[in-house]
Amino acid sequence: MQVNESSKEFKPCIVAFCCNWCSYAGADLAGSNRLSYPADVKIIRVPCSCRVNPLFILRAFQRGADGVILCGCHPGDCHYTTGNYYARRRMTMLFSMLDYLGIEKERTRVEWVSAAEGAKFAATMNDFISTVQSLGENRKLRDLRCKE
Amino acid sequence: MQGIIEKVTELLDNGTVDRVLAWKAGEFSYDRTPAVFDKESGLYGLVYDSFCVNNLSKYLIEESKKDGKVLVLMKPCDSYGLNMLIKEHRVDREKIYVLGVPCKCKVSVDKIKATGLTGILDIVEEGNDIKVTTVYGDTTLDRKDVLCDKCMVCKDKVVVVYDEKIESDETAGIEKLDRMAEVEALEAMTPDERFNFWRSQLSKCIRCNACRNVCPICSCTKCVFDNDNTGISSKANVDSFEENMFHIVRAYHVAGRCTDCGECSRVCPQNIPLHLLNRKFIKEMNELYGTYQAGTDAEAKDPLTAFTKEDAEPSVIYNR
Amino acid sequence: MHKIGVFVCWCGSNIAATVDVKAVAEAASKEPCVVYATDYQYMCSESGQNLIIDAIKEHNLTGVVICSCSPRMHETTFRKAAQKAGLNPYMVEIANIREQCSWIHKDMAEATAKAIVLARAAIAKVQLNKPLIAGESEVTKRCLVIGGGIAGIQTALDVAEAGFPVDIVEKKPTIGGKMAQLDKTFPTLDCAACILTPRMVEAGAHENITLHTYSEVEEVSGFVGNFTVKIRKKARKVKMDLCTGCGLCTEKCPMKKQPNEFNMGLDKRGAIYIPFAQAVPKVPVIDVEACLKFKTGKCGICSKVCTAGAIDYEQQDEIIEQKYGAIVLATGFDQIKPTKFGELGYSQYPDVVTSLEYERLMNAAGPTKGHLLRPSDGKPPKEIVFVQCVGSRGQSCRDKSYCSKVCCMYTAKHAILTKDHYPDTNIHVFYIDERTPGKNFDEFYRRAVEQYGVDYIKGQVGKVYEENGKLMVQGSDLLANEQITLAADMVVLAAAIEPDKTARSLGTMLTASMDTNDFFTEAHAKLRPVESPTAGVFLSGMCQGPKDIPETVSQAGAAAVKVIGLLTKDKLLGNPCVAHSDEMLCNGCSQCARVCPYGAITYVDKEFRVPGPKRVETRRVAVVNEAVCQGCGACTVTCPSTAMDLKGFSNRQIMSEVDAICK
Amino acid sequence: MLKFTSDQMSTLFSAISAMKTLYVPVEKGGEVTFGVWSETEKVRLDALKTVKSAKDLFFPQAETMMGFKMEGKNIEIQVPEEKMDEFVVFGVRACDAKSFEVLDNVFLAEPVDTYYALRRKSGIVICAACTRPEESCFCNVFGIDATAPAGDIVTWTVDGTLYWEAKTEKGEAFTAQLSEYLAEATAEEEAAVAAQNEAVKAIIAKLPYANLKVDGFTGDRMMEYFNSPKWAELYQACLGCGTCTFVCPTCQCYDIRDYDTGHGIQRYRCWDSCMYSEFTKMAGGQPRLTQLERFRQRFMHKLLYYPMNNNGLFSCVGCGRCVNKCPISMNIAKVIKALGDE
Repeated sequence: MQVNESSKEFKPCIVAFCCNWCSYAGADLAGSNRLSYPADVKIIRVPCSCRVNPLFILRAFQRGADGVILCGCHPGDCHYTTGNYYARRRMTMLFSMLDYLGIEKERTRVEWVSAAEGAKFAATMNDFISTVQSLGENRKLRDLRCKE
Repeated sequence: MQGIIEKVTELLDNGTVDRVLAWKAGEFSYDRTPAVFDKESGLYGLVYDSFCVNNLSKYLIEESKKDGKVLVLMKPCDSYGLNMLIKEHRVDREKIYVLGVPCKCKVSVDKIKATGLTGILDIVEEGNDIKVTTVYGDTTLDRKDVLCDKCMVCKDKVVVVYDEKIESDETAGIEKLDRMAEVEALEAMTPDERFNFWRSQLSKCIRCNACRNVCPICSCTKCVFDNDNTGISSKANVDSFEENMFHIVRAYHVAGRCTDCGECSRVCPQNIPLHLLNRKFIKEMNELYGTYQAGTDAEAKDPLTAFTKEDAEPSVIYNR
Repeated sequence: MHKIGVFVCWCGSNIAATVDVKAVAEAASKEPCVVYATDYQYMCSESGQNLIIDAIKEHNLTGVVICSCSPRMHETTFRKAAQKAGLNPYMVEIANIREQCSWIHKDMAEATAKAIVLARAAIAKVQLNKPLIAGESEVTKRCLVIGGGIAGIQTALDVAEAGFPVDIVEKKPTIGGKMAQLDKTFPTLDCAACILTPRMVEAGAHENITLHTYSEVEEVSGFVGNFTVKIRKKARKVKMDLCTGCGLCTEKCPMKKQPNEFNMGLDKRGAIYIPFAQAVPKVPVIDVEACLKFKTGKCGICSKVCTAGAIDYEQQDEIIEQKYGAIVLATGFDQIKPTKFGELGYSQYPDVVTSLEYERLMNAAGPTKGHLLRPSDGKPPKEIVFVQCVGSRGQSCRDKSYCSKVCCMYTAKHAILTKDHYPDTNIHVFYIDERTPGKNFDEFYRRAVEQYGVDYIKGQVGKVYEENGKLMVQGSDLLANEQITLAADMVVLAAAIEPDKTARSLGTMLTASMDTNDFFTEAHAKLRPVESPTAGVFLSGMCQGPKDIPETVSQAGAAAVKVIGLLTKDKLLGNPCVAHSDEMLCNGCSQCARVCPYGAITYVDKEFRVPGPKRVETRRVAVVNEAVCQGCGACTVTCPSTAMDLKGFSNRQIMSEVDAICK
Repeated sequence: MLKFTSDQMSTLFSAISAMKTLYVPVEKGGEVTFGVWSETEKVRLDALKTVKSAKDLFFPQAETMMGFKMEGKNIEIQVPEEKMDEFVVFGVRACDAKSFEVLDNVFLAEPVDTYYALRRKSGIVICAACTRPEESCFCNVFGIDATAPAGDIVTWTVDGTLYWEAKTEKGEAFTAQLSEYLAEATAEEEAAVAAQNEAVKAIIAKLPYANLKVDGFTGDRMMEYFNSPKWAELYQACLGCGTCTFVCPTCQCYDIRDYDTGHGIQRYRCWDSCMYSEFTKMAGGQPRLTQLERFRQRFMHKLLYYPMNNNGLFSCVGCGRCVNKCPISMNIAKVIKALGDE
């Protein structure tokens, strides 16, 4: 994918849903270790990745998010034993549908980040932001009424 | 047809059932309305022919709440929906007597009209011939050419839940089309082509809710789109986002539960190919989680309430 | 209309150096519903907390937002402060502007802007917060152990010793389980019965332990601390209280043609029998399928010879109901019958036996009184071939995918014991890998090879067939890279072990999750290995996965500690952030229960007023047991009508955060 | 009577669209709808009925009424401008043209609906006489002549030639602007138009619904119809969807809703359907609790309540869209027949 010159200035709006037990703690660890990633990412804490309803992701895009990422415990490590297994199927299906509708599939992502993986969290965010930056603004799946 | 009438009459007369849910002939030779018959009303108007296309299973939600037992004529493809309703406890199976009826594929009046015929006064079916009388003249069509789209990709001709069934060897004599061919064609497009395709289709949506209300799986006591407390309720597509939202969410809510009965596309006044959304989910789940046909039985866990530890990661989509 | 107070913490310079805290407070003060906003050096300090408490009181705040470090640090601190001021602790939200803002950003303008957005999201969320109160439930101080093998016995004894009453339910007529059938145990070669039977007696005699042998769990309801269990005590046809265990009836029984289960069917027992001499309770049971009295109405010899008058042909099954605070699953295992492995000839040749059958053939109390005699002609075998991994570690549908774990060691044990007693016997072992991790395990295996000269062949057996009265074992020797055929007198198959068949139905009753092999899953593979995800249900022994005796006993003890920890509590305080179903919206479709890992969701039929002539209709609706729900939220997404929502993380709350962030 | 001198309709359309926004029946995604004309659009003048009627142009499915801009604790009210450029809608059938009268009675009566009034004032309606009616048509039942629609301008197409006649002042004025494309038709041509009209009327007389009787729907019998046991049978299969309502040219119910944009509120109105369970829901609930009541409401309104308030004008124009589109093949024609039998 070619990185557009003007996209360097583009500040995407990125929502990250993080499960309380692993990924939110991983994000905290990234902070404790002063591992930086752009301020474009805003984290929403949820108890488990299986709490994330596709409605929330659509909602974020509707309101103008340019990318949405869901982070949870690694498969097998879910605090609630099975939550991320369900989340995995649900998100796979949602992403598949968005792609089918012709919406850039790279705007959505799932990553498993444990509480010990602060570095991975920061790296993941950096990588996701640059992917979204190269895609530019979300135009296909937003509600123009919400644009100021 | 005669066999059905006889069987229904017998079951009504011997008190096995109190009412009969079937189709009623209308004003034209092709309009068929689901209707309930009983001893008092008699079976006048009860019809079962190539135009009886409506899926009757959803009516059983309300019918099985009533006193007494209702007999339902159940086509093979509709019986999957009934199984789902049983599985999800939406009907009282004890109050339903399922009489399976054979189906040799249904004829679509829209397809007859699409050949250019209009002002139809009468349609007579003789073997493979569909003889159409119109105010502008008479024509004979080949039945195979005017079958409902959903029948061209028929799952099978087996009634999966029944108390009794009437068998027939008659078939439409057609070669079934690949059910996923249309989905594959879309998948083969570029994202922008797909986006434009779906925009051109979904922008037609008038939010009449026919797709939702006819769907045997969409049987929520109150739909999220009607419920002002959900924060996503709406009555019209004010922004194009809402056109996408409604259909994504609807397809998602029935994902793993949709039996692919094709009613959503059939009833859409704008002829939006809504079944292609549901079928995409079916195809994806079949490929990623193993072949699954919703409604084959009333027990199996559907793919979204099940998992295996080895499931594909969501990256299978965005790395494709 | 809410009155929200926003408190921005400097965290010394941790936040204040990168985030303009005054600007955050200023921006927050302009948000709808915010009536008070301030900043302070250390919000978590006592004076910081007092600042919050005073502001709540002074401004009658209905919601509080703290912009500070991670909620994982001080959420509890601030909730307690709010509670002190009379505000419900769940009316507090934290905006994480340290770990997720000041510490990762360098540019002050950028970090401040982000902090404001995070504050806005928290302000938006707190407006939708509802006061939550954690529910309390009583704990029934009694434990049920299902399964009376070494795992169940150990757990029961440990719990009983701590002073809590324990009931053991065992489906067989005696406790003891599989260990009672073993001859010696590896790697110490001490006699299984010698170490097990004293524990059985102890369990039978313990004042806090009640045995329900020849019994099965029929129904389970309730939840952690409050289970109600129905137990079916099957009719023994012998009165437990009168029987002295003299065994005369078993001797006199004329129907001595029944395969003896305890000896793996290698000898016979009567229709009335005591499974083995050390059985606890030592009370016989009548096998009504075999008993002449039950088949023809005649005989009745046992009744006649019983001086205690304990025989009761009229005895019926009895259902007892008991309440428990904790349930331990100790359902153990079975060895598969390798009948699907036709090539190994198990069904065809009597001298092809499983290792558990071999165990009985070696045992002094076994069918051959401890003399190793082969089943076909009762002659001592001179050439014995052992085949390992029969049905374990395979990929095909007849195989188990897992390693049965104990086979390597017990095969070495069999080889050593055989050589010890019959040094002139030649022993060959076909193996895939020798797995001997464990204290003194590898030494034990090496003894078999080095000291006893057991012939270990790396390779699998392809076929066993009979030729000239010998069992011909055809296999591959991978190290020599050749096909070999050995002539044997006996072949012993180390058949895979599998969970007991009753485990699945129990799992369903208890909503205890199981893996694809029907082993019970633990709540966390590393950190909660003896707990089921279903609160109040604990795992002991083989029912959780293959393990040897010491491991089983340690797990049994660990499970007991968990049980004791639960039973010592008088009340359980719940997590108030649990799922809740709106019955007006619920379709009763059962989708939510399918994904609940805790079995917290049940359904009730409820009458609702409806328009129309009938006026009322009965609908099936979901009910969440708040004491069981752990608040993961899996159900909320499965619910298409959004009837199911999660307190503290409701759909609207999360959406309001999304809205605030994407503004 | 005038006639269009070219056989290229695009000449006419480009001339009109050079002056004003022009809406014509175009095919979008396989269905015909009134859309803005451009060279690249696929014009479908042959289509008898668009899926949604021309009502959409005067009373759109959704339209913003006002806004509230919110910044922090401040709220600013935004009222839309009452200004609109003139537009032309070409190809309106007689039934749809008649529906404007039905809508006018509602929206232009005091208090005037300014949003609707503005669009009516700005729109020029050019009708197209029917040439090929179909079995679902029954406009004649309501006294509508499919060959003589009531628009600002009426057009007839005979043998590929478009004939043109202005019917209102607005129509006259607009016709004058197009004079270079129009010429006087000959007497022979006028006779050909008349002959085609007669032929079309003869076809309509043969259609299955041509003889529906609506004379019995009079106010004095309102309660009789209201209490008819037939409703229970008629409504039975109704799915409660809004298809009939949304394709209907005369349905005029709407809901006013607020949309939170994150920066404020957009207050908009959108079509609503009396068939919906949430219709006219108030704090105390819905006035019509069962589908039977909702179903009855729709037809009682079209056949009795509306005519009682509007000098006997029925609120149905016999376009037959509901006949074609109802998923369960229930429609007003069947209702008229069933109730009329009494």
